[in-house]
Order: sequence, then C-alpha cells, then structure tokens
Amino acid sequence: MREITFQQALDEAVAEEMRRDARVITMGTDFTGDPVKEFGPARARFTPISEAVLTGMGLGVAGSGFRPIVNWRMVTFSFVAMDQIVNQASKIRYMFGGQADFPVTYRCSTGGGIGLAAQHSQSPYSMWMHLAGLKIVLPATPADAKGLLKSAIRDNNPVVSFECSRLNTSTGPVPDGDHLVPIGVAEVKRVGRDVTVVGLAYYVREALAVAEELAGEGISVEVIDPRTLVPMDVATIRASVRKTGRLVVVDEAPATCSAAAEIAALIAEDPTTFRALRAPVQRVCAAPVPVPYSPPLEGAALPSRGDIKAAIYRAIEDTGRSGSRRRAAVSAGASAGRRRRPDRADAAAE
Amino acid sequence: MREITFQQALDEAVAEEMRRDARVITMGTDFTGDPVKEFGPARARFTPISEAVLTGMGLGVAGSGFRPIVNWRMVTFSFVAMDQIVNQASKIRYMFGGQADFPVTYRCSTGGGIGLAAQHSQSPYSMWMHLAGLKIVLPATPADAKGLLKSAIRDNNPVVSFECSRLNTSTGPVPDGDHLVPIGVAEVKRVGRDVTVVGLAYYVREALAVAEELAGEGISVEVIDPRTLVPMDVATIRASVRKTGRLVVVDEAPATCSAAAEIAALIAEDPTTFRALRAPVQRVCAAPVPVPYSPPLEGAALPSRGDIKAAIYRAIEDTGRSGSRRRAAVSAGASAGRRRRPDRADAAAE
Amino acid sequence: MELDRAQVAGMLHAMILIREFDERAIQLRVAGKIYGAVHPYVGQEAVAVGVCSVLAVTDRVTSTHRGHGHCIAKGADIRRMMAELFGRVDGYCKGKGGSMHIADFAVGMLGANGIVGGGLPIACGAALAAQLEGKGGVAVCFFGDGAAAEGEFHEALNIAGVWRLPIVFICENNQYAANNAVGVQHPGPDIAGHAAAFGMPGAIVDGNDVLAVRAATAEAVARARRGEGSSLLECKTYRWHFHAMRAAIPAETRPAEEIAAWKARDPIARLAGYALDRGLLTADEIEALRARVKSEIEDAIAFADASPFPDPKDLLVDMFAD
Amino acid sequence: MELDRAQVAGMLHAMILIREFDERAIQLRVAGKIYGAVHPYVGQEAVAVGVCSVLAVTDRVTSTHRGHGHCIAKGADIRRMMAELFGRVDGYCKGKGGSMHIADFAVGMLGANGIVGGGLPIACGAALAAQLEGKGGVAVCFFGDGAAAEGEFHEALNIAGVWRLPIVFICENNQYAANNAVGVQHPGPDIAGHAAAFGMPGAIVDGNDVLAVRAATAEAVARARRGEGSSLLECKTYRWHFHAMRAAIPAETRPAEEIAAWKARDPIARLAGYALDRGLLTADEIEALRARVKSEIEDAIAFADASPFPDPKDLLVDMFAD
Ligand SMILES: Cc1ncc(C[n+]2csc(CCOP(=O)(O)OP(=O)(O)O)c2C)c(N)n1
Ligand SMILES: Cc1ncc(C[n+]2csc(CCOP(=O)(O)OP(=O)(O)O)c2C)c(N)n1
Ligand SMILES: [Mg+2]
Ligand SMILES: [Mg+2]
Repeated sequence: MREITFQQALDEAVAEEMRRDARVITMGTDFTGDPVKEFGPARARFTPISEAVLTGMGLGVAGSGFRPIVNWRMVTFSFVAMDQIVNQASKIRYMFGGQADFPVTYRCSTGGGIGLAAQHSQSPYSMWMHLAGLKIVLPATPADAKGLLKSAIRDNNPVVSFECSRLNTSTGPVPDGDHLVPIGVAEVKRVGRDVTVVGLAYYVREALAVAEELAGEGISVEVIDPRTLVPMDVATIRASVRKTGRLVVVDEAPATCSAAAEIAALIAEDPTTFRALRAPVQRVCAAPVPVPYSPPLEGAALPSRGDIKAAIYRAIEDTGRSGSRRRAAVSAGASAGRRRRPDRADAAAE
Repeated sequence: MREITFQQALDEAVAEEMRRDARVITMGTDFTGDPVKEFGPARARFTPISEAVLTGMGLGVAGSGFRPIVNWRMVTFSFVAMDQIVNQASKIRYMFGGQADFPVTYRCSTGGGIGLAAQHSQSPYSMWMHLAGLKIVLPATPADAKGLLKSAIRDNNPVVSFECSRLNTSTGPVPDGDHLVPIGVAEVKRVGRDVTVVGLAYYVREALAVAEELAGEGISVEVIDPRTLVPMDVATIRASVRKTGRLVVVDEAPATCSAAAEIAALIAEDPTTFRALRAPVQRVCAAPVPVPYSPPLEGAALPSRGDIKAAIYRAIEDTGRSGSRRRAAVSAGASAGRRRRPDRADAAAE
Repeated sequence: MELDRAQVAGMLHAMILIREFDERAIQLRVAGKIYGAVHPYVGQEAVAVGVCSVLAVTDRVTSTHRGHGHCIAKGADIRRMMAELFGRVDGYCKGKGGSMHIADFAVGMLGANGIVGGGLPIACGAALAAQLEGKGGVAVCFFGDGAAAEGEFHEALNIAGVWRLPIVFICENNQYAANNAVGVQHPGPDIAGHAAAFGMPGAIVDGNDVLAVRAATAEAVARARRGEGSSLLECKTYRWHFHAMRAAIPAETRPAEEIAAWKARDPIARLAGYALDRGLLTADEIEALRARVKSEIEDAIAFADASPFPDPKDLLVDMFAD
Repeated sequence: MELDRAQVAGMLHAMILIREFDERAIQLRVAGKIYGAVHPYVGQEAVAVGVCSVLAVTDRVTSTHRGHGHCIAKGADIRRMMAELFGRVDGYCKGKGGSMHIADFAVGMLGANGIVGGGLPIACGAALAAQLEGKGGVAVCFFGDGAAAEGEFHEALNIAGVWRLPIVFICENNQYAANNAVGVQHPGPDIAGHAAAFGMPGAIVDGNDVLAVRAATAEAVARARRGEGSSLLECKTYRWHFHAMRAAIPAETRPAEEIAAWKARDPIARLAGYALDRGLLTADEIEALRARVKSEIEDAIAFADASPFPDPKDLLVDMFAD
C-alpha cells in the first residue's frame, strides 16, 4: 500500500500496461508522466490537435491487433470527435456481426469547480451512457483510478475512462503490484440504514463527508460509488435502496437525462425496489446552465454538501420523521430550494 | 383544415416563415420541396457535406442578425458537428452573458424501423436534452410538425427540431393559415383513468392504437404526447400520473439515460406524484443495441404494440387487478420479457 | 508493367462480377429481397479493381456507403455479401449490418461506412498498425469527392503527412455527391490539389482505365512500403446509376449527354478491348468469363436465399467481446 | 500606403495596451484576483492590431482562447474586459464567461473561444451575413497554427472558397501549440500552402511587423469587400510567455536562444522605431503613450475591483432569449 495521487495512479496504470503488453500504445496532444522516455515515440505518440482522426485511428489500429489508449485530455475536446464515437466506436463491433474486436481505451478529464467556465467544465457522462456499445468507468479514488484504467486497457471493447479533474491532486492508498478493479462492480463506501446516497466521482467524497456529519444527528447514511457507469451495477444500488427505502443521487452534470436520471429510473422501474421506496428520489445535480466562470456563480451551479444534506433531510421529511429533522431540513431549505429550482422551461410549464 | 403529410407540413412551415421574414434562410445538402425556386440560391443554399462548419455558420449568421435553418438531414450526420452543438450552440448565449441572441433552427430526421441499420436509425434526443441551452421539439403529427417548426423558426434561441422518419408519409389534418404550436406544451391525446402512457413521435400513434384496443378490455389509458422535449411540460405529465397512478413511457431510443429515463425521474422525484404512483414506472424502449439491419432483428430491437400492451398489463398487475388482467399479462409475457431483458452488463451485475 | 493473361483475366472477372452483382442487387431491392438502401458501384469498377490488384490480403482497406465494389475487389465472398444484403445469418455481419456495413476483416476489408468521410480516420489507424508492425504493409482508404468536404479528410491527410503513414488515399471523384455536382462541394474540379500542403504527392488518374489506376496505385503503394509515406490519388470516374435507392429506383437528375459520354468510356469494355488487342484473351474466353460471373451470382443468390433469418433471441449477441 | 501620425500613434497605443493588459493579467492571476486559465498574447500584438487597423466597427471577427489582444484591437473596453476576468457583474459576460469567453458584439467581437478551431465556422457565418447584407462588410477569423490541424479549418476554408465568402482567415503561426512545436501538427512549417486548393490566395507575412500585417490585410479585405472572395494570411510570430497559466506560472520549455531571437524582434519596439525614424512621433510622445496605457490599466483594474460579484440568485438569467 502506498499513498499516491489520483494522477499518479492513472500514470502508473498506463505505464504498467505498456510494460505488460507491447501492443499497448498511447496517443494524445500531451502526456502526464513521461511515457515517451520509457516507451519511445513509436508507442507514446504526440499527436496533432485532430481529435476526430485520433479517435477513429484508435478503432483502426485496435481492429488491426493493437491496444491503443487515446487521450482526449478534456471531455470537451472529444466532441469534435463525436462522429467517431457515436457512429463508429459504439456500433462497430455489433454492426459487423462481432467479427473483430476493438480494444481501445478513450480517456478524458471531466468536471467543473476550478473556474474554467462553460466549455471546460463538463460532465456529460450520460451522453455516452446512452450509446449502447461503450463501457464507461468513472473512478473516485486513486486505487479505483488505477485498477479501473488497467482493466479498461485489458478489456477487448471500447472503454471510456472519465477522470474527474478535481480529484487529480487528491491522494489515497493504492495496493502494490498488479492492482485491478473489475469493470461493472459498484462499491458500498459506507454502510447505513436510513438513506442511500449514490455519489459520482468527486461527489463520493462529499457524500461521505455529509454522511459522517449526519451520523452525529443520528441519521445513518449508506454511500455507494458505482465506479462503473456502463455496465451499471444496478443490483448493488437496488439492494441498498430496498434496505433504506430512500435514494439520493449526487452528480455534477445537469439533471436532465443524466446518470442521476438513469439511476432514479432503475429504482422506480424495479418492482421490489419500488415497493421498498418510502420517499421520492432526490437528484442533487448541477443547475441547468453551462457552468459559469465567476466563483459565486460556479459554486451555486454545482452541488454542495449543503445541497446533499438538504436532499437527505427531504427524503426523510417526506417519510415523516422527528421534528428535529424537520427543523434541520428547513434550515437547509434555501439552498435546497435553489438546487431544486426547475429551469425556466419547467417553471413556465409548472 | 387540409389533410397533408408530415413532410408537406414541414415544407410548408419553412416556406411560410421564409415568406414572412426575409431574414430567414435555409441551408442543407438537399431540400424537400423546392425552396430554391421560390426564394433563390442566396436564401436557400445547397451546402458542401461539411456539417460542422454549417452548424457553426448557423450560429455566426444568427448572431449577425439572420434567422438560419440548418438541416443536417439525418441526426446521424449531426455528430460530425457535435462540437459546434455542445461547445458552442448550447452555451453561447449564457457564456456571453446574454449580450446576443442566436435564433437558429437545427433540423434532422430521427428513428429506425425502415431497414437502414445502426448508423442511420438513431433517436438520441436525450444527448441533446442533457445540454442545458437548447430547446428541442419532437412532433408526432403533421399539424404539430408544422406548428412547432414555425414556432422554432420564430424562437430567438437555438432550437433543434427532431423529425421522425417513419412519420414522413403519414397524413393528418393541418389547420389553414398561420398555424403555430407553442414550444413547451404537451398534449393529452386521449383521456384515460387507469394508466398514463407517454409516447414519443411515432410511438404516440402506437400508444393510441393500443389504448383503443385495451378500451375493449375495460382498461382506460391516458395517452400524452410531450411534443416538446425541452422545455418539458412536466406539469401535464405529473397531473396525469397523479390521476392514474401508473406510468408507461414509450421511446424508440435505448432506455439508458433516455428521455424515458428523464420522464421516469421527473415522476419519481416529485413528492405529490410519487405518493400517487401505485406501480413501478415502465420504460418501453429500444433494446440496448445499435439498431440491426435484418427485419426480424430490427423488429425485435424496437418497441412494438405488444411491448406497450405488456407494459400496461404489468403496471396494472403490480397493483393487483383482476385475473383476466393477469392472464392477459402472461400472454404478453414473452415479448415483455425480451423488452425488459437487461443488457449483458446488468445481467452480469444482477 | 506488362500484365500477363491471368492478371488481365482476373481483373476483368472482378470488374464484371462487381457490375453484375450491383445490377442484380438493384433488381433484388425492387423485388424486396434486400432492405434499406443500396448504393450501386456500377461504372466505377476500374477504381476498386485497379487499386486492389496491387494489394496483398494482409493490406487493409476502408470503404464507403458505396462499398460492394471495394469488398469484391479486396476478395470478399459474394455469397456472404449477398446473404448480408438479404439480412441472413450467413451474411458477413450475420444480417446485423446490411449493405452499408459489410466488412471482412479476414481479407483486410475493414468495413463499408454509412458516414461520409467516416472511414478516413479508421484507415489511418490501419496504416499506423502497418507502420508499427514494420512488415511493409499498407492501408488504402477509398472515399468520394463529397467526403473531401468533411473535416475528417483534412485531419486524416494531415496526420498521415506528419507521421509518414503507409497509406494511399483513393478519392473516387465520380463528379457528384448525391445530387450535387462537385462544384457544390469544392471551389475547383480537383481534389488532388490538396495533397501538396500535406507534404505528399497528389495525382489525378483516369478512373475508368483500370490499368492506369493499377499503375498509379502500384507506385504509391511501393512508396508507402518503402516507408516514404502517404499519397493521394484522385480517380476521375462516374456512377452509371442513381446515388441510392430504397424501394423504388429514383429519377435521373443528371444531363443525359453527360451520362452517355461516360458510358461510352465503359471501363469493362475498355479492359476487354485491351485484352483482345493484345491477344491476351479471346472473345470466347471473355464470354466464358461473363457466363462464369452469371453463375457465380446465381449461386450467391441461392446461398443467400437458403440462409435463415437471424433469431430475435440473438438480438444482444455480438455487443461486447469477452 | 503611408501612415499619418495619428494612425501610427493609435496602433502603437493599442499594441502597448495589449501587452500591458496581459502582463498585468498574469500578475493578477498569481494574486488570485483572476480565476481559471489565462493565455497571454504578449509578443503577438502586431497581428491583432495590424489586422483590426483596417476593419470597420461593423466588420466582425472571431477570436481564440488567446483572445485579449483581439478584443482590445477590435475596440473592446478594457474596463469591462478586466471586470470579466475578475468575474464581476460589469464584465462583458457579467462574470459568466471569463478570459476564454469574452465577447463584445457591439464592436463586432463575436467572442473568444475555448475550442481550438471552434471560431472558424462561426466566422464563416458572420461572413455569410455580410455577403447577404451586401454592404461590403467582411469577417475576420483569428486562429492558431495548431487549429489548422482541426477539421473545422478545412471545412471553413472550403465553404468560404465555394461561396466566395467575404472573409479573411488570419493564422497566427506562433510556432507552437501548447508545448508542441509546429512540426508535431503539420508536415511543413507553413499553413498558407493550404489556400491554393481552396481557390483563394494564401500569403505569409511577418507577424511581428504591424505595417506588413496591416498592408497584407488591407489587400485581402479590399478583395473581400469587392466580392472577390476569401483569403488566408499566415502571420509568423511568437508568444513571449507560457502557453497558459492557472495559479502558477509554468516553467518554460522552449529553447532560450529561440525566445531571445524572437524578443529581439519585438513588434512594439519595431513600430516605435519606425515612428521615431520617420519623425512621426517623438520619444516623449511615446513615453506619454506608455504612461497613458499604465493609467488606463490601473483605471480598468479599479473599475473591475469596484464591480460586485454576481448574485447567485441570477444563476439562471441569460439562458434563453424571450
Ligand atoms: C457525415 C455525413 N453527411 C451526409 C451523409 C449523407 N450522404 C450519404 S452519401 C452522400 C454523398 C457522398 O458523396 P461522395 O462522397 O462523393 O460519394 P459517392 O456517393 O459519390 O460515391 C451523402 C451526402 C452521410 N452519409 N454522412
Ligand atoms: C478541440 C480542442 N482540442 C484541444 C484543446 C486544448 N488546447 C487549448 S489551446 C491548445 C493549443 C492551440 O495552439 P494554437 O492553435 O497554435 O494556438 P496558440 O495557443 O498557439 O495561440 C490546445 C491543444 C482545445 N482547447 N480544443
Ligand atoms: Mg461522389
Ligand atoms: Mg500556436
């Protein structure tokens, strides 16, 4: 066990897999770590700023026997390559009747919270999740970042690794040796009784912090990190909600058609879980705006601990518990109100 | 009132708005109707196959005082322009502090069911819905196609008009004169008591057909067509579910992070509606695969009337009604089973 | 580069096979045996055949929406092609792909593509693989004049130029993109002019002359195999039929004289004439070729017709590799 | 085209203002008054100023992630620019955009852009508007050498060529894209070579010589105003500082001699020298200009600092127009 940063964990994953398998190559406009030094310019390639061709090359070289890692840097930049993702990568194997495999790993950073404004603060996981045909991982700790990226590189399908910017410098224990984390397995980060909170990436930490805080108030919060978005480990999430009867999902993407929406639907459509659900599902997501630049606005646009707390209180409120709860809920009301404010559209409609 | 096709209705909308306002121009690699004949090559422009520049030009010319209509033809082709949609169109007004308006209308056809295989059979509405900043319409009748497209062209924001291929040749009554349908208003297509079915585009017709059929069995189905996806008329949908206590959503996109997922979440998170919900939400969506070419596979991949019926039976089953219902539900079981089969991922996880 | 009789016979056979395959595909689409869209390659046979005649089975090509000719020229089995068009389990994609998505990785045919320009990046990936393998392999990318208006064209040629990838870009300039003449797509009539700025040779060749196409490709391929980088070859040609059909055959929108002029330059008649003049093939032998093609196609149709439709139970099969 | 003293003084003032603005922005970013990323334009002042010196306020330009210079040269108010960098309500975007999204539609500045190449299509739209208006307006698109590797570059030049749009494409070739030298992006050192295939003139100009930039732009703009179409102008220049900074100033990765050589070709010193030689300005007058710039910038900073932060209650404002 060593304590390393999220970024170091990701760099180790790439280096270890490149050592392990000579067919693994990595391409991007820039690198963290120095893969060129160890693996040379043939296997670690600086590319022109041409994400579309880069993304399609990943498929072509993967379909020809290699195992490329394509790094878009920021998810923002992947959108110029979206045709290759939507029309090629997510469909190519099925469309061709499974006659070839495409073991390509696409990597990019996601998320806001660091003052980079609308274009550079995006978390559009759900746009990829909607595309049947891609596996998607979203680690929240250095150990998972390393273990999931290594599994992604070894997977024989296109896998997208979303890497949360705000976690880059965070540190955590990472097992020594060949540390793998299986794709498709969620983790219960904290066991609880009263409410299930599913957090994504940065918000796993935030959810855990809130859970710790609320434990003092006698509220027992179970925190789950899906870790993989496709395939989603629905069994683990449903089992938790069947136990607690309440669900809060925290995601820094806008709520509409988000991963949070999907998780809510997976709960609402499952008969057993639905019957166990005692309170309305709570989505704690970003406001429906491009992430603004100015700190007070960005802070208001993204979920906060106060928002998570307020949502937990609401979930408990709506199933009527003690007055202390009610007061607490009210105290967090304002922020909860903002978080839940529908966009003007809904407002008009409501 | 005249009976015209969906396609004619769309062509009329464009022609009428171009007559009404000289700042309206239309651009695409091809046109239905003959706008060049009436409006000339300056306002009706054949373009190179360059969707990315075309999409950005729409913003540039709109921000410079014109009202462009950009036709991508198929939603498939819009993905090469996704950067301009995601990073520019959906953010440009807010990001610039509202100092300019961008009255551009993006049009494209959507959907499968006509043997065009994976790339040409897509319904990725939700990928756009997730982007705060775009208005999105999805008409299901010639009258709504005309009225919504006219409203879109007059709207001062980027609006995406999704036009279902399978409806092109369908006919319906369209009011004479300047027929407008407001953006953001759903329509209750059939009033019912027992279950609410929200259908999208082609599936509004299918839902109505099933509702008619089930009326004979004494099941009263309320059918709602959202007509606009952003802003979603949540009030109308929630009001219906508060009345029926049951929701079935029919959408030909795969379920994960789909419009159907969002509608399910909007129901599950609203306290009043949640309390009124008597059965798990039913998503009747496409199987989680790229749409296959061969007719039997394509038929199996997309929702069918049998699937809708089975979902309605399930909704009623799960709130325990008469044995006749139960038998009926069982008879539809096979297809229901297929429809609800989780993808291999979930299978692994469950 | 003199050709022997076997080579000429082989190319002539391939060209006739491509033409007959698509002529029959049109009939079969009208008959409802084939679904979706069909984009006939008729008239452009010399390009696919001339190019592929200098490729090894280990060389990889990417194709377009108009891909039947490329598949046949690269060595795909027309029985499995026809079965795919029929939507049957013995098709190359088990019926999941259809006309616009036929692929045969075993012979280096990395797939037709429904996206204009979509194959260019994938071809660059295949070229990168060849470069990394270091065995002198090459990649070939077929694309149309319309595709040259897409950004992916630029990105592909640029990275190929920077990395000196072993790839030959074959632009089939058939004068039209759907119903739009090349002038709608480009400021000038030629695509080859873009090559220079990417640091690679750009040549224009008569795309209806299979020998010219073969010679120009041979040079570009040799260059790539020597590690000297990429080339752009623009083949001027013409499609004899409509852009695409679904249930019905669309009305012709191009000038009748233009069509006639191009048909007078029939690439098949041209190669047949060459073979006769040089005494490489007799008229009887050419007739025999035509007869052989007919029976091969009937055999492919019979094979396709005998193949079962996929079982809906297999809907989710082939999604993910283990 | 002889310049009078007012013109020279105006250009010199704009260049000094741009430089001082960004030098101060760097300090203010370190001081935590500015958030997110800052991309200094220092060293490239002659390009923005030379180009915009021949534009009317009604002509429209699009910019890049390195956009402060373009904004100032096009006539934006540095007080509202600074307020935007400070994230305040009096900023051009009310604090919603920041450095990478400053726009001032009132002076024809259609926006900085965080996407490499993202402004090219938007500029073509502005050019289309000018063409449709028929009043002789032009659009100008600033972009970098790295952006020329993006597909949007190709699509923009191609459609501009086909439609003969009144647009001038200004490639600021500052030799690097982030830390990658131009050789990583392109097979050759020049971008201008792409122009010919798009049917437009492509010229290379010394981007550190504001008079040369102005003259070349004047010619291209005149051409566009006459309805003769588009041009590509490649300005060879160099950025004096790092690509971008957040909290800390990044270490320099480029060769010291290279930096020194380019600094020796300081575009501001060059114009000042020209003005002195020609007797257009005296040393005192130039000193006065510098002093004026300093106070203008202090005033802008004071203005920004006095402006309030946005109220979170306004989070949803500006999303949709009525
Ligand atoms: C990105 C994209 N845009 C538009 C289309 C629709 N489309 C299919 S084929 C075609 C014309 C292509 O012309 P060209 O590249 O010259 O090939 P050809 O059909 O002439 O063989 C178009 C516009 C598409 N398939 N993909
Ligand atoms: C599509 C896209 N890819 C990558 C980036 C990240 N990025 C920002 S600036 C930059 C370098 C751009 O170089 P150039 O165009 O030469 O402009 P310069 O920075 O030299 O002014 C890169 C790669 C981006 N913003 N957008
Ligand atoms: Mg063509
Ligand atoms: Mg540069």
